[in-house]
Amino acid sequence: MSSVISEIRKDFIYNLLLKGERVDGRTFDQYRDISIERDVIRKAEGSALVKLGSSQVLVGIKMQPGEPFQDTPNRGVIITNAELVPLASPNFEPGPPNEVGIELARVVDRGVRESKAVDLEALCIVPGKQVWIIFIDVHILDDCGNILDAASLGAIAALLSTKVPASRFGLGEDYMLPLNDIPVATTAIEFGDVLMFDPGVDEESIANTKLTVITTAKGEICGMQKSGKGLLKPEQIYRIVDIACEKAREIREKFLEA
Amino acid sequence: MSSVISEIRKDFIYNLLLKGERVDGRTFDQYRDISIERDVIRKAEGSALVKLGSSQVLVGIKMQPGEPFQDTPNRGVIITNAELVPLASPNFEPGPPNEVGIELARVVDRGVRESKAVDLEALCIVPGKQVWIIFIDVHILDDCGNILDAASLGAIAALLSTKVPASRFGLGEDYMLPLNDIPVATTAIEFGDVLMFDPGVDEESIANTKLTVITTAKGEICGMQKSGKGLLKPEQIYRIVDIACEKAREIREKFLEA
Amino acid sequence: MSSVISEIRKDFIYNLLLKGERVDGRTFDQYRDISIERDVIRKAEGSALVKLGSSQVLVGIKMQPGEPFQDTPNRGVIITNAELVPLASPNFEPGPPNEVGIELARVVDRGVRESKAVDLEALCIVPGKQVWIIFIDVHILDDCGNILDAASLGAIAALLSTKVPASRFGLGEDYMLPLNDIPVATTAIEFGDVLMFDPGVDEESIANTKLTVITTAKGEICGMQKSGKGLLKPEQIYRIVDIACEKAREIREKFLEA
Amino acid sequence: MDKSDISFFKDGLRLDGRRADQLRPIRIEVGVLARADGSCYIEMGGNKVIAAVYGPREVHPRHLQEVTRAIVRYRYNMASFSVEERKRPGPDRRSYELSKVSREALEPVIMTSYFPRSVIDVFVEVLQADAGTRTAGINAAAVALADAGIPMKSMISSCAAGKVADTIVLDPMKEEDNFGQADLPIAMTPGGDITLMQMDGGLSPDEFHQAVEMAMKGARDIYEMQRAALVEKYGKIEASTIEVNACE
Amino acid sequence: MDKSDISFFKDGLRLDGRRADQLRPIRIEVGVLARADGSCYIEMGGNKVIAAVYGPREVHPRHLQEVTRAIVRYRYNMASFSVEERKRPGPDRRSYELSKVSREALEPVIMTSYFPRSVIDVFVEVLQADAGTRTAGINAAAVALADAGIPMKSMISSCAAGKVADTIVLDPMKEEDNFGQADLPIAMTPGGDITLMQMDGGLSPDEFHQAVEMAMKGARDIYEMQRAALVEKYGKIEASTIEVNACE
Amino acid sequence: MDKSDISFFKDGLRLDGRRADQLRPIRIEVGVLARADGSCYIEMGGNKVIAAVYGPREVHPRHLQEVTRAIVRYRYNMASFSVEERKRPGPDRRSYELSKVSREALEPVIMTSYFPRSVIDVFVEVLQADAGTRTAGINAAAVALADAGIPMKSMISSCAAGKVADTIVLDPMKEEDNFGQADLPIAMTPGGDITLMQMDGGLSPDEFHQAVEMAMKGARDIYEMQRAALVEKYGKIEASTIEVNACE
Repeated sequence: MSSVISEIRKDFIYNLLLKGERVDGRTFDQYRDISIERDVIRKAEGSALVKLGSSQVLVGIKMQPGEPFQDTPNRGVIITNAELVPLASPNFEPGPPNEVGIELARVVDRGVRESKAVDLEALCIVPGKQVWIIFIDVHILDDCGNILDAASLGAIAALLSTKVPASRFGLGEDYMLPLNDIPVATTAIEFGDVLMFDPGVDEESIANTKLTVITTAKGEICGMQKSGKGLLKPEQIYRIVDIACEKAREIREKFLEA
Repeated sequence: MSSVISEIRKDFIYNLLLKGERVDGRTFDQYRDISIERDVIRKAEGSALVKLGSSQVLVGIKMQPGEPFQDTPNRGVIITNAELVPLASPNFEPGPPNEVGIELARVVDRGVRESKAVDLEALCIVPGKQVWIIFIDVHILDDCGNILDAASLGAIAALLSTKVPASRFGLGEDYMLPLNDIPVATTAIEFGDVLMFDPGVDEESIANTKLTVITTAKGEICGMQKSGKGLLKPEQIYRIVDIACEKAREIREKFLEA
Repeated sequence: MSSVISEIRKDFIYNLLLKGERVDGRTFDQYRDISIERDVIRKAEGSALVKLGSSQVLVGIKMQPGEPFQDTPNRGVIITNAELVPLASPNFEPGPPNEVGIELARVVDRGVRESKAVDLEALCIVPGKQVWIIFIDVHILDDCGNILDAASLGAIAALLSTKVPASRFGLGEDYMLPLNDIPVATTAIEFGDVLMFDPGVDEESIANTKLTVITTAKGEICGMQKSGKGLLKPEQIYRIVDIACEKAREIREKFLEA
Repeated sequence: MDKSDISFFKDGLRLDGRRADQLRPIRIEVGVLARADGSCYIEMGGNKVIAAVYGPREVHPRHLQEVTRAIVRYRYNMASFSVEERKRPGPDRRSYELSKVSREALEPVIMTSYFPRSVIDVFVEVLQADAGTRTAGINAAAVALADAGIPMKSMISSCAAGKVADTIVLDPMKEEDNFGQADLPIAMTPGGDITLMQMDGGLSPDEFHQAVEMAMKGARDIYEMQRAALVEKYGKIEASTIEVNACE
Repeated sequence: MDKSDISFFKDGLRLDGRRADQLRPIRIEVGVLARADGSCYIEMGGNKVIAAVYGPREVHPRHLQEVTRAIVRYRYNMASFSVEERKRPGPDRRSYELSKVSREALEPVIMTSYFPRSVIDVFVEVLQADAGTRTAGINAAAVALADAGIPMKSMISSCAAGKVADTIVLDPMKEEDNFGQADLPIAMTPGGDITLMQMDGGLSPDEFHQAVEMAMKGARDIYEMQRAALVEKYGKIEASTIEVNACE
Repeated sequence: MDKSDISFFKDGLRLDGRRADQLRPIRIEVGVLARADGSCYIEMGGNKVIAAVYGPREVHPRHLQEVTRAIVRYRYNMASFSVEERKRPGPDRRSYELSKVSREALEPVIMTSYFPRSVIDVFVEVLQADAGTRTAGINAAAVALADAGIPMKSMISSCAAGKVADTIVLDPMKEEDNFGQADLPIAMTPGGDITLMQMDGGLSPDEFHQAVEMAMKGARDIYEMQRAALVEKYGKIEASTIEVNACE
């Protein structure tokens, strides 16, 4: 049944595409409206509600002192987790994260970690004994497509609003978490040789291949992930990277450095 | 199949009820025979085997020193667990506790905790570091109805027989666990506008609604739980509370203060 | 379907057996070719790849300092684990060890433990605080029958090649793990009143009963396990024990004491 | 911190300035999610809770199907960041119990016999917790069910009463819940039939009566707000249809 | 405590006054549970074990069904409070192994071909443990199967032998098990066919023979007690029918 | 250890004597397992990886079946002893992600529509790890698929490039991976279509181009070795059939 619907839908989207159009009238490299609301959860150290079109993602940051990893005794720890709760989509099921949720969390984590946005060495409290642990918890509320970009935006926006809760743990006064970079993830799908950015949920369901590119404020690529059971030509990848850099710059300037 | 049987059974019970009768000849507020045998498990710090009619529940108490919760550094810890092992009923399945088992354990726990039967502050060994942990383990052996009341009875009876194993942990001489109260849980079901106490397994299976009321020796209500997908009028609730207080007093005097 | 095949196969094997023959031409108490390659995994403290006919089992040993058990404060700890990964057989499934994998690990463990091959007291670092923990990890690669004997062989062969990684943990120089004994497990199946040693995978699938006997270099029996839903006469057991002692001696001399 | 260190009342008013029988500020928004069949966002004091309804839809796994009616599932879940000390993701014993009693608070009014072999899924996410998340969740879930067009005999409204400093109070907030003497959450139909009843702490029978009456009064007020929120989305006429649906 | 600190014998008798070849006191009660199809309570020394049988009944999940016979499931479980140091609830590796070998000790005598596509469930709860819980569990389970009316080719009786202070002893108790030199539990039919055989420790082939013979002698004595318990419940005539059922 | 403490190059060569664009030694063996339908063992530098393919075969559980094509499952698993610090058995988050992207690297070339309602299972065991286990696993899995006779549009070959000391290098080993500046594993068809693309670290767009080209060059060389290994097992004629199968 669902595959019949998806076949019809696929034809419809494909026919539009031949005319150079998308279901919601956007151009191929156009993002849906973005809104970012910070500090929405008072109980969290930092938080952000991101809306990307109708997609909604809430990210909360919690911090607490804990033990460092043995091989990085002087560095704080980042733990990123994503809950694809069944409230957000008929396709999500209750239970521990499946491979889709795990991949999402790991790619969000990759952006934060590889951009070196958080100065982990500044999060050392007692070398080898006690460091700050940052929990980045991604809570998907409404999956109308491209929740990965929304979650990545949410993570960095929430970190930008994060106050280190030092006083609660008797470790001095609270202070804003210092950030060194603002990574932005940009995702495109490939369908019928066309590349479409910021795919909606229907576009995602028909595409075989998706590529996410995470770029830093300095213009470097700090993370990538191809997903889906399709393939990409190298030129397609290079083209996605070029556009991704540009889109990320726009999003960063407009929403995050404000 | 089972729903056919239950329809016939339902009619049978309902017709009796119209005549003011119950399947086993009891009056609506009459309990089945109760027997409580204490100290049946030598390896436990305290134990009790409760028979409520044919229902059988064994409760064992284990104690060991451990860390207090951060927000109650000077208080002992109570952990209540219930195993609805498949030996006890064709309806129980192997595996971790399901919501029925969890609810049962939590309501038993509520009675012990909210009645302040156990003086948790007396269970502090080293403030902030070491306190006594009391494990109340409820093992259902035969579910012939109303195992919640039986389990609650078993928990308090087992606590009444509990010897703190101080010497085993090099913490002085063993002594009887001091108790401040004797909470008793009393459960009624509603069916066809009639309230029946201490329901048997058949009566439980036809009822939509169940209400458990836990009362203390001082005559206070210290815990309540409505369960089942039905509703109750406030007057019905008040009436159950009144009878519950009376029944609990009888049970307490007859079986627990002895 | 599979049960039809197995019925035909069963008849075939049974008819051979009436003629005193086995499917691969062996005599009833003959083992398949054995090869043992040690130190195949550089990252492990010790390792061995055992081939028993086409069956392949890889065993790796890892060691690390850790806490002793409370009741044996001056002894090292052995933890044996077996992964029946789905790569090794169409009958194995992904997921945590099932009862077959658990039984295999526990019988391998029994051989090592009960033969007192490892001097656990020599593995104490700080009495009551820190001891060496030995992880014996059995990785089945190809299950062509009798993986229990292969795994047991692999475990002791890997232990024989194990270097205690003291320097990695700042505990002095590395040294070879001293061993006191060389236990060998020998397995026979019963089928149609005939006893067959080192069963192949087909022979295993038709047999109801299997008996494993583990013997030490001193000629003592240090472990046994009957498995399968059949029965054995005492005389059959005694006969298996006699042959097992002899076979184990051959295997020990030829492959392990070399 | 100890009970004795807290004074719950100042000049006859509570720590947050409320009277004993006053609700915290409530905000209800209907239809806040695009994917769900029905949804509702609620703020009750510091609680921020969102509910979604999916269904009636097919049951997986099959063996849970009921031949004569829809089954109802309810999943109460707290976001990791919703509380002071981070909560590990996934259900714990408390959330299993709350899911069960919340489901049983709604089932009496859902016309499950209309949808044999189906499931109606109710998902409640607590985004910020401040005492009273179960009642907030039930209130949001009931509105989300209406928003999803699930036929109901009536609305369900939920509210707690508590006892602090020997006084019965309505809708306890965090401090009152943590250091109070009793907590009594209920849920009910507009007609006053009780579908959720839990209690812990210590109440004399008289105090119990008083607390039940006060909680029922609170629930009645919440009912008006639920109704208003549905009217705001569906307009007067449609909402009255819902109401016809929603009143026996 | 160390082996060398213990003297297992005094004046030729064991720590609890038994001779080397003597069983601990045994008490067997048939039909102790109302819900189960068959049940049995056993005390063997300090062990208190209860077994219940359900079935033959439908198999869930379906894919476990066998077309030509009933499957048998056996679940050995220890109550948290059954041992000195509280055991975490739920199965561990030891209980998985014991469940497997115990099931395989009983399956040879159960007429599973009478009940294709069904399951016979055997549940064993150890309420108090004192060495020998697996043998106690098998003894109780075999009686519970008979009590449930499951057709069996014969009874199964189980007993262990051990080696302490270089002496072979029957039915080791906790101290002998913890600090002894070998443990050898068996199960068998009254006809002497072995259905459970495990061993750990160290035995010469001669000692092994001696231990097997002693354990078989113990199992034969237990068989008489199992039979007596069934006779007590079912009376002589019926019990002989069971026995006919239960002897090849 | 800190990045700054390491010099990755000496006299223009890497720590293990390789040039920047040189692969580690590779050894490929086809058909190393008897039970699996296809299998392959690979050594890439210090990595020792084995892959097995089972299928097409029936899908369990049934509801995972696809009506029009075979589903592909891929399980990447590390042996506990494959790494310096013992890994707990069982999948972790990393292995779930690697399993997903590896499956998606192979699916584009598998003719799944030939086998509706079936499953093709690919199991990859990492026996010794030394940076590059995912690429080694994909290389072995692709050969194992061919060995199992699964129809494929083409072979898949996988290789990583990295950045160390501001230099783009091919096929990074452990030290380069741990303390390097970027890691970029790809997989591709002989025709140059990319089926796996991941990256972490920091690369300018120019460096990115350079790294992709270098990784593709490495993958092309690996393809020749995969082909040679299949030829060695199947002989020239048969292998060319595989190749026909394996080239669009």
